[in-house]
Amino acid sequence: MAELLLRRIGGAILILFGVAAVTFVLLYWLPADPAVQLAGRSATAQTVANIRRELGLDQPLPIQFLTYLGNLIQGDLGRSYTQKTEVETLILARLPATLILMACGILVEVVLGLVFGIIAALNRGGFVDRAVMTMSFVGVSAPQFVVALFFLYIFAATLGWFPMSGFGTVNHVILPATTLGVLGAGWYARMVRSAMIDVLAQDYVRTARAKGLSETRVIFRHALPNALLPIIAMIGIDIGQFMSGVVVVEAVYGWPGIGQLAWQAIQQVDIPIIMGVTLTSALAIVTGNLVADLVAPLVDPRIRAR
Amino acid sequence: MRILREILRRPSAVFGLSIVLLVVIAALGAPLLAPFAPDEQMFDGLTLDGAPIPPDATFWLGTDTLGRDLLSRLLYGARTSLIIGLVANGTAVLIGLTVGMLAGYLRGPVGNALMRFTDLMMAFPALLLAIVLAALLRPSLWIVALVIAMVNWVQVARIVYTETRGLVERDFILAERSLGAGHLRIVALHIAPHLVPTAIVWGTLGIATTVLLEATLSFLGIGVQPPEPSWGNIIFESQSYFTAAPWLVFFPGIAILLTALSFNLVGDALRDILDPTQRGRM
Amino acid sequence: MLAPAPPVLSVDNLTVDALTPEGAKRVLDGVSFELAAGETLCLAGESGSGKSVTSLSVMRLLPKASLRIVAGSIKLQGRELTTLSDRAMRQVRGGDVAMIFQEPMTSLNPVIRIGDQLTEAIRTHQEIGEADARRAALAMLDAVHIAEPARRLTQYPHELSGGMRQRVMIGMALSCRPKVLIADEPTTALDVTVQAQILRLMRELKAEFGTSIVLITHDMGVVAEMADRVAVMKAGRIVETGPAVDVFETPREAYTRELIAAVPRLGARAGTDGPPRVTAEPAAPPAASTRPVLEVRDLAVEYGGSSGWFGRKAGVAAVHGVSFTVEPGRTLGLVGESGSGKSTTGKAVLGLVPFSGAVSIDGTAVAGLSPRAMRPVRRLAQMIFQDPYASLDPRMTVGAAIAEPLVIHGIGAAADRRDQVAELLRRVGLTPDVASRYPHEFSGGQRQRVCIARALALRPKLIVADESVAALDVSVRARVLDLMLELQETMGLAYLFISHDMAVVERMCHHVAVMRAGRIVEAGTRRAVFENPSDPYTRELIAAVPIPDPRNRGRQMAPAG
Amino acid sequence: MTRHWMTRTALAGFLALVPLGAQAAGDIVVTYKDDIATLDPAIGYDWQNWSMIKSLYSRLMDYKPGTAEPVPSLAESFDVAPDGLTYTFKIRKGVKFSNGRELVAGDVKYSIERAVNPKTQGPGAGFFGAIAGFDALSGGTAEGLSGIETPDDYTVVFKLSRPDATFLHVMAINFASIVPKEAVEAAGADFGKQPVGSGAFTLKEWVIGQRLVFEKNPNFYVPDTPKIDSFTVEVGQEPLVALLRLQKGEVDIAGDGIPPAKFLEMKDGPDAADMIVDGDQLQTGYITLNVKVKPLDDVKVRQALNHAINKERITRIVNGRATPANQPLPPLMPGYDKSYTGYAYDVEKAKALLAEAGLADGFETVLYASSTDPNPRIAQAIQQDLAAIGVKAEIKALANANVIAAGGTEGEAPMIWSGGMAWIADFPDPSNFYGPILGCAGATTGGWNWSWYCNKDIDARAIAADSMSDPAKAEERAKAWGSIFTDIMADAPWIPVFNERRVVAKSKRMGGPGEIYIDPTRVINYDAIFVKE
Repeated sequence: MAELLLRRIGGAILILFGVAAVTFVLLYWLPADPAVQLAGRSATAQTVANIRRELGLDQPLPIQFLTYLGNLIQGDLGRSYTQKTEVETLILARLPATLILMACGILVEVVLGLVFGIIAALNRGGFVDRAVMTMSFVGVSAPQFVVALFFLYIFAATLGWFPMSGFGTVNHVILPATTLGVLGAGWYARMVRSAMIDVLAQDYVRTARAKGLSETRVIFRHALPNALLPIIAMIGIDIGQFMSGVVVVEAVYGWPGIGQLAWQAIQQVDIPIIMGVTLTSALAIVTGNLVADLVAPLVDPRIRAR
Repeated sequence: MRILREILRRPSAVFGLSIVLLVVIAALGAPLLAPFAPDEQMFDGLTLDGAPIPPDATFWLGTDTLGRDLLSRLLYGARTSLIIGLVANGTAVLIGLTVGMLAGYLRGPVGNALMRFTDLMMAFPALLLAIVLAALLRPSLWIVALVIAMVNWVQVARIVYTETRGLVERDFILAERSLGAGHLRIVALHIAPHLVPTAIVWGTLGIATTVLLEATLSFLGIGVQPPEPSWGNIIFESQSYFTAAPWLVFFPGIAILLTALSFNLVGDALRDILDPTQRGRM
Repeated sequence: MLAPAPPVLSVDNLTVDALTPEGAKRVLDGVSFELAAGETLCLAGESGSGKSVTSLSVMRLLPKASLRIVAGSIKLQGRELTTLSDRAMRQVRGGDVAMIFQEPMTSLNPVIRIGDQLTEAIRTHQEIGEADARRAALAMLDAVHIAEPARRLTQYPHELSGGMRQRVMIGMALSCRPKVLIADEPTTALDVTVQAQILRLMRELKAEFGTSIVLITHDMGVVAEMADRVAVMKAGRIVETGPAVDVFETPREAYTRELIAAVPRLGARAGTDGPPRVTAEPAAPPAASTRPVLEVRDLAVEYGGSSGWFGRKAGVAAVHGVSFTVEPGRTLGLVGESGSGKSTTGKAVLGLVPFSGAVSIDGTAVAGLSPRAMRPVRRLAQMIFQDPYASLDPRMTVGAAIAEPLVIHGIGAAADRRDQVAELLRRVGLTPDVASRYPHEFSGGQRQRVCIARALALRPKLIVADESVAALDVSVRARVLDLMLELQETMGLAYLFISHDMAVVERMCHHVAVMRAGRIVEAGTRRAVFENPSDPYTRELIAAVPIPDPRNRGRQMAPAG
Repeated sequence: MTRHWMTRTALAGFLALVPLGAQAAGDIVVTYKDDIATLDPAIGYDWQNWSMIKSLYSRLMDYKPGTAEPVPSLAESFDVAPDGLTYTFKIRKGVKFSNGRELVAGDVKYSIERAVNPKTQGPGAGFFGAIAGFDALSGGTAEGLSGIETPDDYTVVFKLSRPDATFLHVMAINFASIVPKEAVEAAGADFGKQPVGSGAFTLKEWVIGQRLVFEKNPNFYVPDTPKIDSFTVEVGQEPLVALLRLQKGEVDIAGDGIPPAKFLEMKDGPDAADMIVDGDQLQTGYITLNVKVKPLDDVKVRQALNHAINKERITRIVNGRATPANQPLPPLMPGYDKSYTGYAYDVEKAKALLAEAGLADGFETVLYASSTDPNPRIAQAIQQDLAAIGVKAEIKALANANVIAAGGTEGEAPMIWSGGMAWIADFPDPSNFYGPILGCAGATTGGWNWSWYCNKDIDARAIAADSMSDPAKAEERAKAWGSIFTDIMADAPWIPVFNERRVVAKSKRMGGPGEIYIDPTRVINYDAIFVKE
């Protein structure tokens, strides 16, 4: 177990390294010159050259990357070009908001997904099943920015039930989290349904029924825990989806998270922030998978044994 | 034929297929169907204050903020969506198939390296990667398609990889090996044909994802370049108007949703039909 | 004599339809039987005969979406079950009628501890506290002779062997002292030695708990071993019922006779050297002078080893130090229980898994040969797999499948190949016109014939047959075995015959090697091994095989260790 | 440690932000979409932080509120030598930094040297180019500016290497803000987040990504200033959302202005007069025509394009919040030539000019634009106008940084629509519209002269005009500049499109004349705005 954990962590670090390398190279090739950006419109060529030297941008790519890695290992993500602040400060300041949003989004999708998935599985082939499955595809097919704008228009601007934007109270989080969760809820409903159908066809479910257990007990005690196994792995993978989702959702709802930070940084070509956010997201994704790997044995004793 | 018959037995798939057909007709017939040129900024398309005109007898779906006919733009936008959907997703499926199949069949160092690369791509937040790539490559219709393909092949690769692994374990592949069949023969004749359903299913389902991603990129202003209409950039150009001129967000929004939904429904039905072991699942 | 007691369970005119997209299809057609108190009734029949549907109907566990009882009655001690409310039926299930299933590996919930699964069964039907239920569970595990019962309670199913799991299932089924125990193929998935133990346990417990048993099995040996009465099923009907001895000795129906005749009997070939002759070909002389077609020295195979980023990982040894030879025109039986390494050995011999040691086929050492250099050798040795469906590409016609080896090795033009395929199909007893069909259009036996035809296409000298008849029904199995013998006689084939079935091995082989845990524990002529086994494990294996003769019951119950 | 920090911040973030509905009379709320980048005066150079930096720090010079007239601020008085090369400032006594220390002449020298020092990476260094020793410091061969002397704690003397008519403006620009050395050194690179100044306000709190709270500086040396007790800047607010909140009274100033859709609705609303401030600013939106790219190297082609653009229609797209322009200088700028008519919208003439240039069938080109609304739309309108004379322009709508990069690369971008990056004057002097964007100095790699227009004669005239530092010659100097710009237009390196007016939305309770919300030198003049009782 400990060895497995070490291997996983080692793999995760390698992946992060790869993400850093790929992003770094991609950003290096960006046409925008950070020094020109920084120097501003009144700058002389001299100023631009000075800034380029100060930032080490005159160094060859491998040297720049090694320098970046060296700082990274010490937890230094560099300074934002535009905000003139440590990138880690900016990210840490905004991370809680994103984490809250993601946690609520995951809650929404898992709860909706479980409820509808189970309902559909139990009514397999029936009208309810078909209705739920079609609805789930509507959820999956709705672009988040459209959902966000629709929600804003209907629930905030027209009905006034929720604030249009901002951060701070439970009311603020409901629309963004729902927007974020709708897409996943569709997938989860389908996943849960198919996992439940699989599990309900298993011999041990027949055994449970043969014991004379009530249907509720069969479903919640015997079937559901087994059906959750693929779902847990899915939540881990989902973090990646969410990292993409927050860019859009935070932009539309003005949520002060790292998605907004990333979007601003991309528009301003603030490379240290883009690097930092990409790495943070990759870290979140890798950690999500890692946690899913670690949680799975808690639920499934068979994995524990390996 | 059998597939079509099977599809026609499923109401939701029939619905999906009809919308897909509508979108195809809109895309192909845009020059005939559109009442105006999609990029013609009409003098009477804006109020004197410069506000867009709500749906009326001349402009059935209203005009946009430059005084262009929204209906015409939506029809031409269907082309963009379809082209990107087909090209980007086709490329993604092709890359995914190749990588997944090679990794699944070869294993060893090459297979491992391919899979590690796929893992690496999985660790990228797709949208961020797409945004960076789009910024790097400077968007045009084809570049956007390419960017989406570069982001979307990963899922296909993972699925094909798992499937290939399963196929390689099957006895008939073992039987082929015992007969002395070469790798190329096994991959081309005994593995690839089994992946055709997957390719078809993802070729369809993936279009939905692709249409959504294109719309999102265009919504963020880094997708298809104006004045080429795309449902996403129509919303992007109009989003500040969404309370004042909701039709500018509503109609393209519905178009994106319906298109993605219909490809999803058709893809789902195809999965049902082509992969009987999966019947009634996902 | 007392008046005959009323039956515990009586099934009358039970009729079940399957709901298919094409409409209702009858799967049970007027099935009637009675089960007396303390009796063991065996429902015997081949796959698809409706045995399992019958038992699930009694439990009312038929999948609602696909199967429906359309007529008939099921009475448990006079109480009609078909119309019982769901709630009342739940009380019956597990309380009055309990059931155990074929697959002990999957019948227990993998994420719940054994103890919890047992106490759950007990507490569902008895108003007792958790502590009492645990005591009862412990007592049950003790009753089914599980070692260290207290520890088992805290374990998960995957930590137990198949035999232990089936014991747990039996314990769970009997924990509420049911009046009827339905056992659906309870030993089919188990090794023969474990099967013997489980059957013995069931008999023991039947006496101890006074339970009546409905035993469902396709294995006439098991029927003979267990049944008081037998009901033979075929295609959804009961074709014959009667006391076990009567059915075995004076079967009325032709089908029953066929079924019994098809069962290979261990010891049937006692006193002879080789397999029976099935053709008029002259018997080949013992091939002492020619070199062996297969020679294996110190073969070892390791599984799961890998070299990753973090150094080499040691694998699990599946086969170590195995040596044997196969003579031309002869059959070597490789026998052993699951996990003994016999299949791995078979695959290694053909270079399908990496191995160490020396293997030579018809004098050519194959270790370390490049794929190109291996190709001529491939023509000499072919393989037939256990599952004929899985070993045929479902997207290829059988004609193409049979021609595949010819294409791979570039033999003949397209027209020649067509002729050869036709010839091969005839050779294995199929008509040439089936060449254009797909595997799923064939029955299991026919598919295996196709696989044999494919293996023959290159005119090999050696065929590795890996459990080639295990998946087939007994009647079909006998015919395929005969075909294999015929081919050996007419074509001079050598077989490496891999099987877990002692009786089949006895029938087919000239030589036998017994494998256990990756090693050969005993090898020799068939006659020597079967008539004079020197290794205790071989003796145990032989003793555990049920004999399809109810009068000879319990012979194998001799304590074997 | 990290975890502890996170829970605390998350909780604080979640609990502390109670809805801001009813605030005290002297506290106002301002919203912006983007984060405030930095409050370091040597670095901050965008229109959000521009006005905040103005109010956090003080400078030797400042402007009369709402006007472009420089007046002494930190300086009690100043004196210019007749040759225009020596400026002597007397500093007000008793002015204190918010850290409690008195501001002295050494701080002025330190602050300006800091703004010029390449290590600071400040964008404003170039403004101080006239001070003696500038080249040595920016070239890295000196540590200070030899041209700044501090004979005593309350006197600063600037020696210039050449006359600079804009020098007083330069002393009022943000980059000339005075900072205390010890605070800068203590904060290191984070000074922009922990500013210490001597302006009308102090920064009380900065929750990154959420809000900044500025508090009145009770010791500010200007009497009765500021008028409000504090102002809170909330960031990450969509302009539209900010407007809705403003209408509900939760927000007092929507800093990003009014989105077009909302503008029409509000303009026609009953409270328009109270809530919309609409006024001119020193801004020109233009299209650069790259004189180094074929066929734009032909002046006839550039003139043709100038005739082709329907500026009226473009102003309609921005809902009339702009006035069509015909020359680089905005009307408010001294030197603006009212009599100049420029190139009229005349498709036929444009076609004729193209034909003269041998391009009767038009040509293909590329038009770059910022990807933020409404710039892609304006680019499309331009595109359609060009299409009318047969010029096919492909639009590349990119992030500003990428457009800037393309503009600063020789031969890369044929045409750029300047919107989103448009020139807003740093100070109200015509020279500010020349050097970097039309002069030879800017026509270099990484420069902002995206036309790559370089006319040595005009450069010489510009230097001559800038040397007229005698205030008495102001009129003459303005004239000189005016003719420079109209003469440039003869070469047509630009298509001036419009002068955008600045539109700010404020809550009804905010008082004062419009000028203090759209101050030409401050954007929002936080020192002057007040809440009506």
